[in-house]
Amino acid sequence: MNKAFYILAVFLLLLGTGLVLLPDREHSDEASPGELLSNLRNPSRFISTDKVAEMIISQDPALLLVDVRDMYDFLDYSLPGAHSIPLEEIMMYNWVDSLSYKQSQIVLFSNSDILADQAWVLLKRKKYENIHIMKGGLNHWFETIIQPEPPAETAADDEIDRYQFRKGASIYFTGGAVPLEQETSTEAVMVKRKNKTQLVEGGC
Amino acid sequence: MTGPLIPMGIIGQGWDLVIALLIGMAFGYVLESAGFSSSRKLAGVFYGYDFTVLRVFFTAAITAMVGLLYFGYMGWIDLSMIYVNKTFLIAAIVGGITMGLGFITGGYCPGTSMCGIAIGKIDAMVFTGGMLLGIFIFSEGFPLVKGIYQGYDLGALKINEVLGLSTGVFAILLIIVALVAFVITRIVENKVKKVEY
Amino acid sequence: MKFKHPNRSFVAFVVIFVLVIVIGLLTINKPDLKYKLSIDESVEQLMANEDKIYPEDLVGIIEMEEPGYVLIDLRNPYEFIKGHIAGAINIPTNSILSKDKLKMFNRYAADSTVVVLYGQTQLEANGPWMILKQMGYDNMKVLLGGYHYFTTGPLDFYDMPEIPEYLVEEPAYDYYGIMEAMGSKSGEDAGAVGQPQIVIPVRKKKESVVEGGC
Amino acid sequence: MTTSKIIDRSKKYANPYLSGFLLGMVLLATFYITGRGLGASGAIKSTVVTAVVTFAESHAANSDYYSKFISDDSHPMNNWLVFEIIGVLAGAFLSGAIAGRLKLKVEHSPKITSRTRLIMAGFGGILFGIGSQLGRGCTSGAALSGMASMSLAGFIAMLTIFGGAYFFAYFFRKFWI
Repeated sequence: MNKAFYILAVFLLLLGTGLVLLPDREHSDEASPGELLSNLRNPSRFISTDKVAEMIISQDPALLLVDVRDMYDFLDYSLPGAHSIPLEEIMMYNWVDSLSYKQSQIVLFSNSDILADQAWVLLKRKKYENIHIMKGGLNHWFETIIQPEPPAETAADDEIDRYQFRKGASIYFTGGAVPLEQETSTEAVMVKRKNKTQLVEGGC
Repeated sequence: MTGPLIPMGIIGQGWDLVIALLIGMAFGYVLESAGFSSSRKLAGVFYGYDFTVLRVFFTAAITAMVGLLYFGYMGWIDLSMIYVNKTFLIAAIVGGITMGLGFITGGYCPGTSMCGIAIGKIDAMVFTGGMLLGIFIFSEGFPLVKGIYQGYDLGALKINEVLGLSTGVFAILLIIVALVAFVITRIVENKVKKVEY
Repeated sequence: MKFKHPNRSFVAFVVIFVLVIVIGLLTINKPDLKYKLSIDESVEQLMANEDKIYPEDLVGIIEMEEPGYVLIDLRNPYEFIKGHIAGAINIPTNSILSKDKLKMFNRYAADSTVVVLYGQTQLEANGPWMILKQMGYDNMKVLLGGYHYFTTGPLDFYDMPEIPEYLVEEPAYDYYGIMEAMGSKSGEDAGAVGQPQIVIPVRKKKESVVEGGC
Repeated sequence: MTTSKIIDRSKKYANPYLSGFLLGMVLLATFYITGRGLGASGAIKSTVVTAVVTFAESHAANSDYYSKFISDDSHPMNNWLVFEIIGVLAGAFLSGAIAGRLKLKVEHSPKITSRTRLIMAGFGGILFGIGSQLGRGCTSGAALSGMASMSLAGFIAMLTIFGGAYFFAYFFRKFWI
């Protein structure tokens, strides 16, 4: 046998024995408290109502809306296409294979953002990715999308654009009726806004 | 320091092709320098006159395996993110035997034929041409074998789980098997009539 | 590969590799902070819906100088200096898990002092509260409405609106009514992608999350 | 004995254990960086898919098998393995150049003609092409990387490829020795 064989044999046997002798080390499939805390500071954990409206309207196939309120609230009103997964059941829901969740952008919402945030923290502890909280929840949704405040005349162009978008979205979501305030807009044309809040792309 | 780097997003997507090129170069260099560009050297393993393939192959697989286990243990790499290919039992067996027959007739496997091409082996070029044709034939005939291809899906099984061993015990057993195989093949090699090439 | 002394190079490679692993093993990072509550337990604890401090109660606690309470301001030092609730200690969210802060929390836990966390809003305190709670600090509570409500909202114990503003999870609108009024056909979400769908959760064994490949 | 021959050869090619160790390091680095192992047949498949897409696009889209690998946004050629294989060609060329092995030739046993060897190589290539698709990977992708990641499929691939070759070796002995 040549020398290289002995070198290899010593090397492999040494490391192999090491592997057997190493004490078991706990491998947690959960994010540690520290990781969780640093996740909290990631601004992409929130998604604006405008962005959600845009994704619903453009029928973004990646969007997965999750209503974490209880079933009664859900039956009363929820966002179009939303799934009802009450906070209590959030960990029972089989995220992994029901919807190819890796490709999804999951948006959690409740009436405000507290319940959604609680669901978010739980899911994040389980290392789920691409989960976002709809900032302000349904209350904010009604304030901004369903019943948007018209901006002041002197408002910046941005703001007026945004209002136009929301106006259109409102008509879209409420079924095309003439808006409550006497806005002259007969055109129910969607004003496409530029993607400013790009969701973080994950995976491959 | 936690890998795998690209799936974890530590290295940007733009870099992965550059890395692919570099890794490929290292791969090709090692293969060629070990003699994998010669079909007669490769075939030697089946006729007992040259067991280089077995040595390189086993040593590489075991070294990488042991390294991965250590990296996983130390938390440098998240082993659950390492791709474990799924076992489609019948397809794997039939495919493997077909490849075995291809190996003994063609004298190369895909990676080594690339090394052969790089240093000007015409047989390697023909082999690769054959592979292109073979893949084309398979794709055209895919409906015929679809049942086998997608059937008997056992999932992404790990061998130590199937055998009910811990990773460490399995690793040391495999190491011992490999070392014994190296000794035996050396003896066989010395007994078998030398083939000049 | 051309090596003048293949065996020597081999030994060198092997030794380097083994050294890397040995150093790795020696410097293995110590287990990070741990959770005391499992996820299921923390869901339960969330559903119990305790650990809330109502702002009007806090006014009383501060005025009566009730013992056994400590206020933690989670906002950044700059905001803290600009104004904070009297007697609060500033621990910005980032640093709640630092060693000395945890030591402090341990002390409070030992003498069962109630720790009231607050941020600018309740949302700001929610995450830190949940993390500390899951780590087993039972004495953590959250101030509803946060600093914002405490400094701006009505706080008269005997004269609170039926649904105070700080209960943010209460619907601020009659969603169904508004949708109806604005022309949604019989509550249906017209023009919508699809009907809301109820998903029946399935209990399933946990499975590995990661699928290989792209 | 042909000891001189052996020494000659061991000078010519690197020591197999050292090569194996280095290959293991390359493989480990690949896993560490990309989360998956090395591969070769995938690149060849990409080439076939690209060719079919180029010359018969509708056919490719209708085929069950091709359509798996065509997606709108990424060109099948623009594939990790393809770049890896380009690297392999470069690396092997470099090694061959350093060792003075660059030479256009057909390597065959003196007992057979070049023509026979080429026919056999082509035949083997076809079989390997079919087998690698059915078995979802070749010696490097399925067997080597699979063994390193301890996957059952990797060990099955290794056993069946080598087992198959050993089984058929007897029938093809006159082509090699």
